[in-house]
Amino acid sequence: MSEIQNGLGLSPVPKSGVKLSMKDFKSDQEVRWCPGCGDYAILAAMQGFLPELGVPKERIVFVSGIGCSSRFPYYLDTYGFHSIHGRAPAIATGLASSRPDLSVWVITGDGDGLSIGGNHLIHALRRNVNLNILLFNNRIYGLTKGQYSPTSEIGKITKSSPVGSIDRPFNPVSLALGAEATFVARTIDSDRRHLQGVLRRAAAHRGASFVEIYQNCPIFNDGAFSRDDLFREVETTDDLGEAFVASRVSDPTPIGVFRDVDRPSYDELMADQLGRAVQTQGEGDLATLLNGPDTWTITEGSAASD
Amino acid sequence: MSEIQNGLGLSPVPKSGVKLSMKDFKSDQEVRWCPGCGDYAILAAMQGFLPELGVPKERIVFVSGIGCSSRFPYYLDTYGFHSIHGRAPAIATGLASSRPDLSVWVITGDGDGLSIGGNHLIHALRRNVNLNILLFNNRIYGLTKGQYSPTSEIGKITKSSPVGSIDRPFNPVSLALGAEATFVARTIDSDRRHLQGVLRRAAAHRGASFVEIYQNCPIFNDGAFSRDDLFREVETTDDLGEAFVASRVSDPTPIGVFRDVDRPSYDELMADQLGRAVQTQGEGDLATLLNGPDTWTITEGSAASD
Amino acid sequence: MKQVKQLDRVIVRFAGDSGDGMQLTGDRFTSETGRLGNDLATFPNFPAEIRAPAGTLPGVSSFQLHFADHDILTPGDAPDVLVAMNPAALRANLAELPRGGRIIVDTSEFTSRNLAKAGYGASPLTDGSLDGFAVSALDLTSLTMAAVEQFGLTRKDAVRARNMFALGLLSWLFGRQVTTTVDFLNRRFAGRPDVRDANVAAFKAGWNFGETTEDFAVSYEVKPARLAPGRYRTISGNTALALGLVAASKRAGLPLFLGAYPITPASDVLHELSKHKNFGVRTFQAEDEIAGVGAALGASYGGALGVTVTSGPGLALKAETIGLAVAVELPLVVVDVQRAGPSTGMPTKTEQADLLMALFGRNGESPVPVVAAASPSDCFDAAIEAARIALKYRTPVVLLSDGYLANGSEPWRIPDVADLPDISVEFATGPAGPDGFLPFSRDEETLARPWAIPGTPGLEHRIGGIEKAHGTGEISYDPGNHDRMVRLRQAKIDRIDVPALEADDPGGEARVLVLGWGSTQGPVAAAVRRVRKTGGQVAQAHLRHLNPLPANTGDVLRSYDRVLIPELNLGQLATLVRARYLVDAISYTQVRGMPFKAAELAGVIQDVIDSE
Amino acid sequence: MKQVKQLDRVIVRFAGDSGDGMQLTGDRFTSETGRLGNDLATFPNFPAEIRAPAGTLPGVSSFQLHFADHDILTPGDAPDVLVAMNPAALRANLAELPRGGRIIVDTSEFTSRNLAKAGYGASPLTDGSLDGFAVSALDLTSLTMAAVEQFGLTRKDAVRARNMFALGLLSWLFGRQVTTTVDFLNRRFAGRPDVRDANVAAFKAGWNFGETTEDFAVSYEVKPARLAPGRYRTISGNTALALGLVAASKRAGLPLFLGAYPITPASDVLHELSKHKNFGVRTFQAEDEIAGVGAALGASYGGALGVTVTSGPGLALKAETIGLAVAVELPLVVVDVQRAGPSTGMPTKTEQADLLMALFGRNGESPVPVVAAASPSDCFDAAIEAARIALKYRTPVVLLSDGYLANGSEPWRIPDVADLPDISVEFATGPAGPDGFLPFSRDEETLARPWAIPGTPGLEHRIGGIEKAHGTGEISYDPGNHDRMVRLRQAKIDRIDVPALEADDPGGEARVLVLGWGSTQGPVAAAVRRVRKTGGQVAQAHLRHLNPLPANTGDVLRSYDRVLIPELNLGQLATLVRARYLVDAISYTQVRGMPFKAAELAGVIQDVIDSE
Ligand SMILES: Cc1ncc(C[n+]2csc(CCOP(=O)(O)OP(=O)(O)O)c2C)c(N)n1
Ligand SMILES: Cc1ncc(C[n+]2csc(CCOP(=O)(O)OP(=O)(O)O)c2C)c(N)n1
Ligand code: SF4
Ligand code: SF4
Ligand SMILES: [Mg+2]
Ligand SMILES: [Mg+2]
Repeated sequence: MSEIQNGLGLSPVPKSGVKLSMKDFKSDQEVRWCPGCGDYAILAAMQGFLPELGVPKERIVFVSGIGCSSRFPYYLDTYGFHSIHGRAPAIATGLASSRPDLSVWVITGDGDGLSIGGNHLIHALRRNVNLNILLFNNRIYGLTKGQYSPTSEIGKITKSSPVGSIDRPFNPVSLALGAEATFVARTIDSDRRHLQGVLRRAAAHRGASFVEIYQNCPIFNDGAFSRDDLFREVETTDDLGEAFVASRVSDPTPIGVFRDVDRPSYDELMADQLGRAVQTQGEGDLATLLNGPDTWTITEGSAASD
Repeated sequence: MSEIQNGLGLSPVPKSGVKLSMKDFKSDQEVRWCPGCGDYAILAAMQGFLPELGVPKERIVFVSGIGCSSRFPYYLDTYGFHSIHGRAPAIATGLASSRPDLSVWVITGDGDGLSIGGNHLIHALRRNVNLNILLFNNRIYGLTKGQYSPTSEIGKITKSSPVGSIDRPFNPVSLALGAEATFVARTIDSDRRHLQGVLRRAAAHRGASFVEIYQNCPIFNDGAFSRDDLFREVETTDDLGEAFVASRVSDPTPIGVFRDVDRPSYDELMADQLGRAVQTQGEGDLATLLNGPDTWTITEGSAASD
Repeated sequence: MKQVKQLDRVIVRFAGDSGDGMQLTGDRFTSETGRLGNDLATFPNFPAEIRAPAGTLPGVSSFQLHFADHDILTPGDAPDVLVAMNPAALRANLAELPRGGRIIVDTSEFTSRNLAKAGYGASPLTDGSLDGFAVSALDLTSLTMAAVEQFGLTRKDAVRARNMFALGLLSWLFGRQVTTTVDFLNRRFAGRPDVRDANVAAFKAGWNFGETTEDFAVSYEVKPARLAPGRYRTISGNTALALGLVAASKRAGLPLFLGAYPITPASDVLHELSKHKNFGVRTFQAEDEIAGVGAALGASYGGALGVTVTSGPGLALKAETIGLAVAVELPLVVVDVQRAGPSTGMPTKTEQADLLMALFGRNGESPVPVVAAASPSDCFDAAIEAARIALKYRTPVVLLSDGYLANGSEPWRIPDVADLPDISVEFATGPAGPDGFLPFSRDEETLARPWAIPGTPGLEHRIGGIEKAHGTGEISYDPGNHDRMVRLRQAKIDRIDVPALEADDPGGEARVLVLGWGSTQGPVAAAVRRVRKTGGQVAQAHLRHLNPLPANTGDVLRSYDRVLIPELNLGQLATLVRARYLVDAISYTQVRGMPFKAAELAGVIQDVIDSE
Repeated sequence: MKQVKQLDRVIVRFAGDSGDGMQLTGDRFTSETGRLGNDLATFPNFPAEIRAPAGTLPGVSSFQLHFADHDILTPGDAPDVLVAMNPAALRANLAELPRGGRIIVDTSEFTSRNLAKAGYGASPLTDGSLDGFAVSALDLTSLTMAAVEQFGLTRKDAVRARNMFALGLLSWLFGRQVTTTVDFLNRRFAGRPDVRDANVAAFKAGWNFGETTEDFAVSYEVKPARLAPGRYRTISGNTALALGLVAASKRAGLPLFLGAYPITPASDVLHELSKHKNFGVRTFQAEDEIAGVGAALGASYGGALGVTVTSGPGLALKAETIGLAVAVELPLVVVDVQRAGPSTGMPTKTEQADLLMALFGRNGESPVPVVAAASPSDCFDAAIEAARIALKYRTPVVLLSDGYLANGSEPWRIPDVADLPDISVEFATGPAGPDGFLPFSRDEETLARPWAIPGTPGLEHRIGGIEKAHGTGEISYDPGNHDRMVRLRQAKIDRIDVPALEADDPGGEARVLVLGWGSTQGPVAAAVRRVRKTGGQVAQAHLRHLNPLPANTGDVLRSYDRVLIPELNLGQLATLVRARYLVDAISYTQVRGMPFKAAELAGVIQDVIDSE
């Protein structure tokens, strides 16, 4: 297991002194998904992958929304924040842009990330906030027991669409590219090597990395993706148009990294402005600030302006 | 002035018996924008264009959010709903999907439609709700007196970004295409012919028509677009990838209709399902519904199941 | 024939793993019970939405049914019979079973692995810890497997029919019919003949087991209750609410438009309504709660009965849009099926802690009427009442239900459609008067404004969330106009016609009044009944309208020495009542995610009486 | 030299078109006034955010300044001097000018076109309607044009300097310095020399005009007030609030992170804070209010002082996330600069109608402390106090300001940095104890939980919005645990250390208490002073902490026969106080988008006294 080049993606994050193993990343919480849920595979892949980061556990944070997928953070012995529905990218933006020393991961679902949270997602992407955003796409609302989601196919019969959904689904990769994300990828729960390969590249990318993970929900949408589907590895490009065109292909389904391009990340830009302010104006002095440009002094009974 | 082919876009909307003129569409409200605001030109273009629709005034509804641009409905003598910030596409979705006999227009700004309202926008587009969505893009928050918006260029100096914005802007056309909008166009406030031409095609398209209108805000972002900029007419395509690639070109700026493709609109699909339900199950009978499948009868002191 | 013993009431609880089909079993038993003419009430209690691992305590799902030969008010405090499909189910429920109660367990599940999962050191079946209970330790699994052998199912599918064996046994025990459940199973599993046959066989085997083996010496009979004559069904709160909305739409003559985003425990209202497209019902699953209420408001603007349904976190998100509806004065029904909070809280558990949010959770002075359903079947009437107010007064109305009502069920005397209130309204029609159309003029009696929908010639007008001039509706920043409009909007809500509050005090000598609202109605009434049985004098009253409160509320409250308000929150109605009437109401609260128990509440009432 | 008359106080109102620069003029006059040692208070009053057409009534913008030789409490009810730059400005403001008041108008603007725009049939300058006022009808435009001729400006730019001519004239009239304003203009227009020179010239011309012409026979002097010794500046509420947040960050030793979405009248806090990057202040302009508060909470989680600032509609949107902060118990400051509602309402107008939303506007039992600023400069201290509570108790805190405080200004004695409270907190440090780290264990005194930020080795843990087990913080659906946690969260807020409520009753014989909160402090105090002047006995008290209320509040209220609560809403504090203390408080309310007038309020107080 080789360590990720700590050059780009994790540059401001301190390195771990000791070598960590998969087991170090397992929390003491009982994992609670249905038997056969694809989330187990993703969790195992993640736990297996995290040691590669070479980052101490306490520098890693998982932020999630609400959904089956969003329970993910409980099972990792890192810092974790299981927040509210759809808001993880927003919360993580505050964390990542003020704490460049952390490796921040967002875990979301197709409902959490594309339905209620769609706006926060595209804004985090355009801002290039230093996050690794993993969208577990099972094309269904799992936690609420099976309604169609923004990635369910037209005609899908679910509890809330008894004669078939009429909503044209998003292609999450196309949408992310439409938001000009700097790193966009797709992978599958059932192919651990591929999944870990994509995680590796996502982590290496500094800025917002968006990864759609096809995930099977055996209870409410079994077989939405299967090993028998045809998948083809895309070629990574930094050209947005090309990547978008690649995302439109459907048979075989393209997987892999569609786009990977280097742009300053949001925290860097923010820190730069703060740094430059100190350089040009000096460290802020509170007394000077409170005084402002225009003061006067009152001594016993008299006023004189300064 | 020729009438729009009432074939596609307005098919379920009754035609006007009388010929209407520009003046019929002016409301009695005093127009309140700053002198020189691009909104005046758009309003005049719209008032001049509406008679072409051939639709009676009472069948036209303008729904807007909040912003300078969102005051638009007050100045048109049609039905109008000046709602709350960012929510116009959602409100209009309820209206348009239950009232196919109306021509529904959404007026929004770059803040209203892409910042707080970004999610409703992309969802209305993917669902292909029968709306004409006009996004007045002045690359600034006008109404709140000048903060940068999601379309402001990096480095823009505004009240809230005194040393320059660090947020990479959206390209509204790319974003709409990423959401797989069926009709996507761009035009400019200052070119009335072009603007009206695009409005004509947007109205003719049934389903969601998205039109970005470059609009000058002389007060807070003067000259963001100028007549001297180079513009080039795009070729309309129904291919999403091609349209997206076209949207990535920047110099000269492409204007015109990027994509125009025919897909069933949301209200049609919804009405179809209702119609089919009546066909297969008959008009709903309330008594039958209340009874449900399993009842029993109690006469004085006794129970017997039916 | 075995002996048949008469009972006046029984409480049965089915408990098992989330995957054991306890809810289905309970539902089925409930249907049969209703059919026999018993009065009944149910309490399904399931774990978090997500499935906990099989066999663990967090994975236990239960269904309690209370049935009787007289009218009953709650699903009962403590079960008489507990069916426990595995050790975890036994452990999670045993504490509530009174000594002497009957326990039916599946011995095959009491493996050391399962015992460990449930946290048992030794098997409770053998370590004496069940002494004092009437335990029927049966190998339900093997019995079921034997019964379904012939259908060649997988072991997994065969074992799955265990719940039907248990249902058969209980059906025998309480004299339920066989045929109707068989019919039901035939319908339910029509598409999978092997599963259908196995379930039927398991069910019959269970029944026969009771009839033939010696484990069960007597069976029981609970005579039909003297319910009012009529046609009945059992109904859950969420179903009743959905049907009430359809009925309201029909009785208003307006199409129903539901804009909603799924959320526990409200999603079933969306599910139910999405089935009734032949009633012209449009259901729109929105991208979030804000879009759900927005679309509903847009549909109302277009002349539909716009409805949105959600639970607490969703209501919080809808606040701004409800405020817009207050400002533009359009009808809108906002259903909040409350769950335990704050924040995500405990989504599958009940609570009444959204009352003050419903009343005050918006910026500015933004009054909305609030109606609260009192029982599962009352959700039907409450929905019609909410729609009536919304339409008549052109206002958003919050309808409060909760997880307990939503999933609980009871017999419902099906109303005659013709007896349902006529809640039709008139749209404004053109042409406009000499001063033009005045969208913010008001009806003298109701203060409602005219509702002119797009498509009406001559009434073209603009509305919005900015303050509007009285009458014309034009944007107005005039100080006096704003003050006037704020007070007019408040007055419109204050004068809504709600029925007077009725206190029930048969003895006429009570000094203590118990005031309930929403789903506490059943527990309060049951507790009051207990107190009265032991000679206590106590009055009760129930608030269905929380805003406006009935005009006589203050008078009623002040005519008692003490007012006790039990609530599943920290005293929200008490806050309201104290502020309004300066009555020193005693607040008794529990926030356990569970309904009150009648016995406990009776004790509290008695204490108040005694302290008088 | 002309005659100089002494006055003890003066109220000046500048009124003109939105484009006329009245706010700048007022601000400048304010600075000079502060510099002279007068006490002062200002009230800027501008139209809707959008520019109305020039010359119309909705386009009128005004700025009122009250200055005195003694301490004053409000910007004053009615102006003594009205500067009206056009007919609309005259018409919109004349009603508030008492007979005998002085009016300065620009005659060149009284064209028939402009008169018509303002709705005047005939010119008020000539039709006698200004009889009884002291009118100075001057051709300000021509005078200005003449003064700036030499700089070769366009006519438009030249006319724009009119406001400086007026400022010069007023500066002469009240004996303000010339040099400091000239310096200011030189700084302000440094980049555009022609505009700079024209403005300076116009200003000086105005001053000289007063000095030389016969229109003005006397000038006035208002002696310095006896303010406490110290260094002063004028400060608006929004600036004070922003500086308070920076100070809180410094005194807490934590970086400040602001997540905000622009909204009137709160945006200036964002603007101000975005300037102070050299203090390590991060400002994040979010995509909406929800993202703003979410990012602030995320930053708090990471160990920053997370703050979000908004107005009413935005607070409604933030409710769900504030609920999350309640559940995860992290510090967060939520600023609501209230404006007139409901819905969009009147964004530039003031109101106090978000109090109950701040208290109750979230699902479930979700208690948050609420602090309300009392005056523009108090926004500074209130911000520090809100941050102190948030940090110490690990809780979101709502800080209420309003449009009146936000834009109004007053002299502020600049505090010594060393005198500011130390509000530093300690993060939890590893390693965890023998039972592992317990993120939901509690401090015995404060009930606050440990704050362990990411990056702390050994304290890795998970938090979330689902109910958590006491101590461990693991997900828990246990009924008893939920009840306990709900009550613990409430108890934590209830025991926050807030100072006792102090009643001011110099005579010691008052039977009536006036209770204020937030921005009513000034008007209430001014009204009380008036009543006392005429011999009335009245006590006053002011609530700065709305949750928890000071422990002695009930005692204070009950020691008076009558309690009067004036509010700019329909009685929200009254509701709270009545519910809590069963005190039959009298609610006096106005919702006009304007602060109370002291005279009016004095009348109301007197009526209550008289009715005793
Ligand atoms: C504000 C709010 N609205 C709705 C819900 C209910 N809810 C919880 S998860 C979820 C969708 C889950 O779908 P997805 O994000 O695809 O996750 P999955 O369970 O499929 O992994 C919904 C609607 C909620 N918890 N909060
Ligand atoms: C919920 C809410 N948040 C914020 C605001 C304040 N606000 C009003 S309009 C606006 C942005 C306007 O920008 P844009 O949409 O680009 O419209 P423009 O004024 O430029 O036409 C903002 C932030 C509001 N009215 N409501
Ligand atoms: S419902 Fe589906 S997604 Fe959720 S845990 Fe079960 S299998 Fe996984
Ligand atoms: S601020 Fe800008 S966008 Fe708004 S009305 Fe003025 S010029 Fe137009
Ligand atoms: Mg999903
Ligand atoms: Mg804009």
